[in-house]
Amino acid sequence: MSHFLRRQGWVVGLFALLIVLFIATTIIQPAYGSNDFGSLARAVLPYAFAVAAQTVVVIAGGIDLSVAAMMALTSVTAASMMNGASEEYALFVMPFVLAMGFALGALNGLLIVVTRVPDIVVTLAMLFVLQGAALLVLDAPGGGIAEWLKALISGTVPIPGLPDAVDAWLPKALLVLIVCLCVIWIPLRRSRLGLSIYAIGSSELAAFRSGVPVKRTRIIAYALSGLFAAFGGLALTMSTGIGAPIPGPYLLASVAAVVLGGVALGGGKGGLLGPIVAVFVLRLVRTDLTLLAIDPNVTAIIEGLIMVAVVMFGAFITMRGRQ
Amino acid sequence: MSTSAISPQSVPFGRRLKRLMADRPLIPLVILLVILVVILQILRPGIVNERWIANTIKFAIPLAILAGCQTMTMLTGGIDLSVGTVATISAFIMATQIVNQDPAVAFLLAMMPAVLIGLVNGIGVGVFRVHPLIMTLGTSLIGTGCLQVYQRTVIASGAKIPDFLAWLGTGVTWGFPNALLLFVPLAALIVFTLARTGFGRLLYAVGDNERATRLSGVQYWQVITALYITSSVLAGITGLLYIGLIKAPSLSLAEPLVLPSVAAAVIGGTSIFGGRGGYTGTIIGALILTVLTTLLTILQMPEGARRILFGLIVLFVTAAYLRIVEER
Amino acid sequence: MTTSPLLDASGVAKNYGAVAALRNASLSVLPGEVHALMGANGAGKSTLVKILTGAVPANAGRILIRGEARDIRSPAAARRAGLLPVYQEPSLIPDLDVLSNLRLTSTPVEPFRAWVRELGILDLDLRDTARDIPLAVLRVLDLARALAVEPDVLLLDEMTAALPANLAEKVLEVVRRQGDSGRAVIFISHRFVEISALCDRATVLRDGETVGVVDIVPGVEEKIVELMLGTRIVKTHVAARSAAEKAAPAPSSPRIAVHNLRVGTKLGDVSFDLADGEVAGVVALEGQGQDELFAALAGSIRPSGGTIEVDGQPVKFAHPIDAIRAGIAYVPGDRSEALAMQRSVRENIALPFSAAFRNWGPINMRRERATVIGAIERLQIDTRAQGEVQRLSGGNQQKVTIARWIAADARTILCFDPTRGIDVGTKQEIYKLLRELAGNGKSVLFYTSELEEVQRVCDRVIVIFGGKLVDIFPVEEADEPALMRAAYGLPRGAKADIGILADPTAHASDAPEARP
Amino acid sequence: SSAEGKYTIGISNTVQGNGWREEMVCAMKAQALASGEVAKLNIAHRNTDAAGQLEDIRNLISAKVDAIVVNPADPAGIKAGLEEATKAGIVVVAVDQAVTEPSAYIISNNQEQYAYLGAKWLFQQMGGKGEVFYMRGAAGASADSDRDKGFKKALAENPGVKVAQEVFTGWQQDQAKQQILSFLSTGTPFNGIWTSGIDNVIVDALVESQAPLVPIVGADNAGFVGQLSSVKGLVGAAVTNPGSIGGAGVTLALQILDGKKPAQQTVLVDPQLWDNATDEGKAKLKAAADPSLSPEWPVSISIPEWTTYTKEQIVACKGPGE
Ligand SMILES: Nc1ncnc2c1ncn2[C@@H]1O[C@H](COP(=O)(O)OP(=O)(O)OP(=O)(O)O)[C@@H](O)[C@H]1O
Ligand SMILES: Nc1ncnc2c1ncn2[C@@H]1O[C@H](COP(=O)(O)OP(=O)(O)OP(=O)(O)O)[C@@H](O)[C@H]1O
Ligand SMILES: [Mg+2]
Ligand SMILES: [Mg+2]
Repeated sequence: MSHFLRRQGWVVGLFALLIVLFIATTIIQPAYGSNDFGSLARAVLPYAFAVAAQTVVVIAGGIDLSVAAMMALTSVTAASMMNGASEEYALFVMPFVLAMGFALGALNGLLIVVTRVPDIVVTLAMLFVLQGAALLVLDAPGGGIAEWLKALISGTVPIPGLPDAVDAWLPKALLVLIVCLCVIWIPLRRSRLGLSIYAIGSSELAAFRSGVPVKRTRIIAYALSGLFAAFGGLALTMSTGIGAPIPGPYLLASVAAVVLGGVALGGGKGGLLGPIVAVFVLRLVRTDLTLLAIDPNVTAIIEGLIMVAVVMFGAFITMRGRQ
Repeated sequence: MSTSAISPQSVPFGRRLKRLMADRPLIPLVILLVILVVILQILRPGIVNERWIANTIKFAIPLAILAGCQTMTMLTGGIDLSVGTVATISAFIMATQIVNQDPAVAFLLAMMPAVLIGLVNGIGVGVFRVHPLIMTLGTSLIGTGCLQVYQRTVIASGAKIPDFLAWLGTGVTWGFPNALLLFVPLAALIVFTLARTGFGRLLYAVGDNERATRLSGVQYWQVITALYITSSVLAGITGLLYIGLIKAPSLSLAEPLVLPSVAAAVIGGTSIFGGRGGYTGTIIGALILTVLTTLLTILQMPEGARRILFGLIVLFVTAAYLRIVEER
Repeated sequence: MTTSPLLDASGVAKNYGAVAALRNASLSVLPGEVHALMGANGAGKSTLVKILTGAVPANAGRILIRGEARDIRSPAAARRAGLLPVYQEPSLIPDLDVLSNLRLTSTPVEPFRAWVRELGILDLDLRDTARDIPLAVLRVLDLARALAVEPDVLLLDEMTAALPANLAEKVLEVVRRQGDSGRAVIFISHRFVEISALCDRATVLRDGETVGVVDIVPGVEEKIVELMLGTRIVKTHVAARSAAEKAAPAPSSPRIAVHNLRVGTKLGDVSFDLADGEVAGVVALEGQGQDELFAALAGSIRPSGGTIEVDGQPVKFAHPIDAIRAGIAYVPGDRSEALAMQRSVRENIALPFSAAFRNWGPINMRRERATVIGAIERLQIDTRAQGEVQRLSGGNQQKVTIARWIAADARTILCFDPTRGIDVGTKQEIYKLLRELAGNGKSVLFYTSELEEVQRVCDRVIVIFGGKLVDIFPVEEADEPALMRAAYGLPRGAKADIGILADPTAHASDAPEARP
Repeated sequence: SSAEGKYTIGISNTVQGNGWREEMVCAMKAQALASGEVAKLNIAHRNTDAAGQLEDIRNLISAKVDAIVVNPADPAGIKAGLEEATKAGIVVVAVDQAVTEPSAYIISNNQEQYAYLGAKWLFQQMGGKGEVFYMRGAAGASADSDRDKGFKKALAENPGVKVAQEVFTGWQQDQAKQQILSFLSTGTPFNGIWTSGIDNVIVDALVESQAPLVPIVGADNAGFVGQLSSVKGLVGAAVTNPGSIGGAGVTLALQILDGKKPAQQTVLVDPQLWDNATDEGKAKLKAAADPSLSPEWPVSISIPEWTTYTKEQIVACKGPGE
């Protein structure tokens, strides 16, 4: 139990914060209901995938500045391929785009390993490359998407046996998120590969000496990041119905959520749950600020303050803990 | 048995050249810069003239100063993403306050947010040990928000670019941009600080091994706070220079310079993990990026292809440079 | 005996740029043998181990395993070939718990547990994160992890250097048994006691070349030292210090007075004095609170009780700078804790000069150069690779950590195991230096994990056990058996069997006991 | 202060820190205040994409506003959100750009026409032949591609005109200035400049580097409009692209809430062109010039028949209850 608390204390704290925020939300807007929660889940979706993409590489001791550009590229690719195509064609497009994300992520990793240029620089360069590629695919927002994909993240799932009142609080978007992340993350976390990813992030030298294939593991970590980013790109297209070649604000948001989620920049520590909860917290804060009709310029200040304050608080706790 | 030792005479020329470049990392950087200029000249014969050089320098200078902020913070293993916001705030306050205030007062008002943001960054990173990426990102968000609020209070009063700043930013004397009058001393000061002062030594040492510096009596928070304040003040000065160059205050004036400033420092050979690098390389890195931007602007190709090329060239330049320097 | 060698390496060479770490090294190990690899600091021992286990690629050389040529390109490949190293630095992944570390290397858990117990660690929780485990235990876990897969050849690089005597002893026992069971062990250590107690043969390296292979027989130490050092040093053993050297006039007030010092739960109630012109030894088993004592005196951690007086004035240190201002400098045992590895020797030595805010301005380069060169000469630091400290060998790095405080002219130096992993030649230099410092009126607090050093260097010896000061010996009475007993918390004069290291010569145990 | 209004209006905008958009938001606030019908404004104003705007719109739905005035990040991308809003009984008005959601009302600047008008004038000035420096906005933005259509249309009508160079300014002043200066240094001959509203820095650059002042088309930003009257030898035209369209959007929303539905779903505000080559244009420029405004702000701070606030009100940038 003490092990659990020591390791998951931060995540538990974040959960508590999230619950407090939910309570605050219902106080601000007593009519806050399952529909609104569904909106939240849909808003979270692209951010969650972006943050998952970032988390994997940060745990592996790197950073990926090309996350948002990768989402833009995969999103425009999906949207332009599905534009005007049949509904079934989407069945082919989905895996294709995911594979593309995986491959481009692997390319990121390969470039880092081969050129030995620091990851932050390689992914910065790739940010421009992917952005350029997105512009070549679609030079303005556009494209389309199969209806069933759109439907996949709107509404709720009627689960037999559960009362409707409970069903209503299970938006499809949330389930899609949970399924996609769990299918990849849980087996990964338990596998040797997962351990290797933590190992190279924690100490590359020690990992190498423990027989971990450091280069291969790094490439795979970036490939997974690309895969999650591709999920994010698809999520964007699924929610907007189009592809937009200009990357959204997902890069900085993903870094911020990773840190808020208790994953140390520098690698080796943390998990995926924390950052995902952090995304929910950040989105819910945004909702509350809108509900409160706060001056929009002040919201930027508040969001910055929350980020700085929470991280400072975390730093303060660890300092106290060390003494 | 010791005959297996390598004797210096037998080293082939190619290796010697490489070793020379490795020992003087500036040489390959300058060569890269020259290559880019030559390519430019081939693509557009006649472009490399006095006026073009002056323009390139004018635009490279603000980038180089901001990259100086990155260089110094990166030496300690940090980064300062708030420089764009700080520069923008200083520029905006200067342009709006000069309307009703004495220039000296306007200058002080313009530098105040810079010092404040630097102080907060420094305390966050140095005392609370928040990761610099997050800390400076957070303060830049806060700064932007404050600037937007401030902006609304001065819409009515309008803005003006002080003549002196315009002269400094855009003027050219005997073919030399006036901005060099600010930049040359500033760059000399940075280079001197890094190489020959206690503070500079500490930046390298702290970035290399913070625990060791602590045992030697170094107070981390002091160094880091001083560093981030310095960085912010430099960014503020850049903002003033930049507003003189662009002559249009906007709420996102210097933001586009942030990522290139990081890239310039890295291309110039500063390690983002700390402890290694210098400012002269960074200056050339800034020039390389500026020339590269021009090069890509005049190429007739779709914007997407242009960006792809930009990314690839930055990657290639950094990789080639690392290859050369690591050959030791 | 015509057994064919298990491992046979020859002509191994390795250059790091201009530095030749290995020129022409060879090493041949027979089954059932514990084979010592010896050499001065920087001779290339660690480099050879890294090459044999695929951690760094060699520039030249041939490696045969059971007579077959093998090209070992990675630690994983070495594992498959049956070669398992324990490197000089811990190799558990710091952020993973022990169990995950085992899974990562596919180490069977039960044998590992058994070995850990065998090696004398009884209360290990496999869910502990490696980062939270003390260094000495980590080293033992590294060893247990290697043992658990039953390697044919075990390579131990200064395995015992950071271990307290009680753990070191267990390690030696286990290693000896490995040899007996037909496997081979390559054992690197700078401690002759261990070599003679354990090894069958020794290969000696000098400047990257194998200069001899000798059988370990009584009295071979002289020969090994000669091989190791070449013409560098002739004298190997320092006789007990001359009376003149000992003459430290008793000063009226102590330089440092510690009263009832307490630090957290680790150190409780320690009081002693340190005088000017004195070297006071500290002896303790691993983790008895000596780390906390030094850290508190150095201003790295705050004591939870008691007082420290410097020159008669009570002091409270909040940061090492406060201690340094009071003239107290700390040299940690772990070099990587004290050095900026990518910076030059000069910058490392001059680091304290720039520490205080008022010294952040321009540096007087001429004056600094003179001071630094003075310190370098005084410690005879090998400055061929001075551009970056990380390229110096371990011993020379250690000297830089001390040189810094010689240059800064600190009045009191707290040396925490400064001879850990240092060759005999360098050790002698350090002993001499510490005595010289005392002769110049400085004071030194000297913790060592090698008991034989105590009588060569110290004027008095403080023994700590379980966070309490158990005894203060005058140097004459501080022979190894007596110290060992005290270190185990036994009262002076008691007799008990405390293992092979306490009395390496077997007959020492009936030497007359010192009585208070 | 005046909380006697009865409606709550939500606003969603996805570009922050750009003079045009800031003016748009201020116009919305000023109009809400001037109308006296609005109790509270609920503004979501940040840099984000279509998905982020969907989030904001849904938050506004949760906040139970009566109407949403939105400047869409993309015409098609926020369809789902707007549809949900309509279903929730909320009046939806899109300003500045059209949206594809049929239930939404649109009051928009005609971006294609904006570009066409300016380019046509420019090519006429150039005598129907020569080289034009084409300075676009942000690559991949829908307003930019709409304008590109207008520009290409005018180009097709003037086969003698060639594009000497096409660049994307990203609607950033500093990038635009660096681009024009680099271009000038290449010595490439050119006879006209079309800009996507980043204009005053271009004139500055021409003046600074003593380059020939070729005809130039920009937007009705205060800085540029001032230059058109003050810079000697400068021939140019400002095409109106009023940020005050935001205020018009609020007016339209209030009309609908009050039961006065417009005849059509879409109201287009066509741009005007003020050039300094004709006396008529000069007079218009003179009337519009407003040196007290921030140079990035469009001078057309009001739209007759659609906005009722005073200049003081929009400059104060305060909404009801502030
Ligand atoms: N990564 C490196 N780069 C450059 N030189 C190195 C590197 N590693 C070791 N050396 C050099 O190689 C030589 C041999 O070093 P090695 O660590 O093998 O010595 P050692 O015999 O293990 O010494 P010690 O007893 O001090 O541990 C030294 O001169 C050292 O400076
Ligand atoms: N840059 C330097 N180069 C060489 N020696 C130095 C340097 N700085 C200081 N020293 C020497 O180190 C010792 C301590 O100097 P330091 O400047 O740290 O002392 P301080 O406590 O700051 O003294 P003060 O109060 O005089 O400034 C002196 O013997 C001095 O000569
Ligand atoms: Mg070694
Ligand atoms: Mg001094």
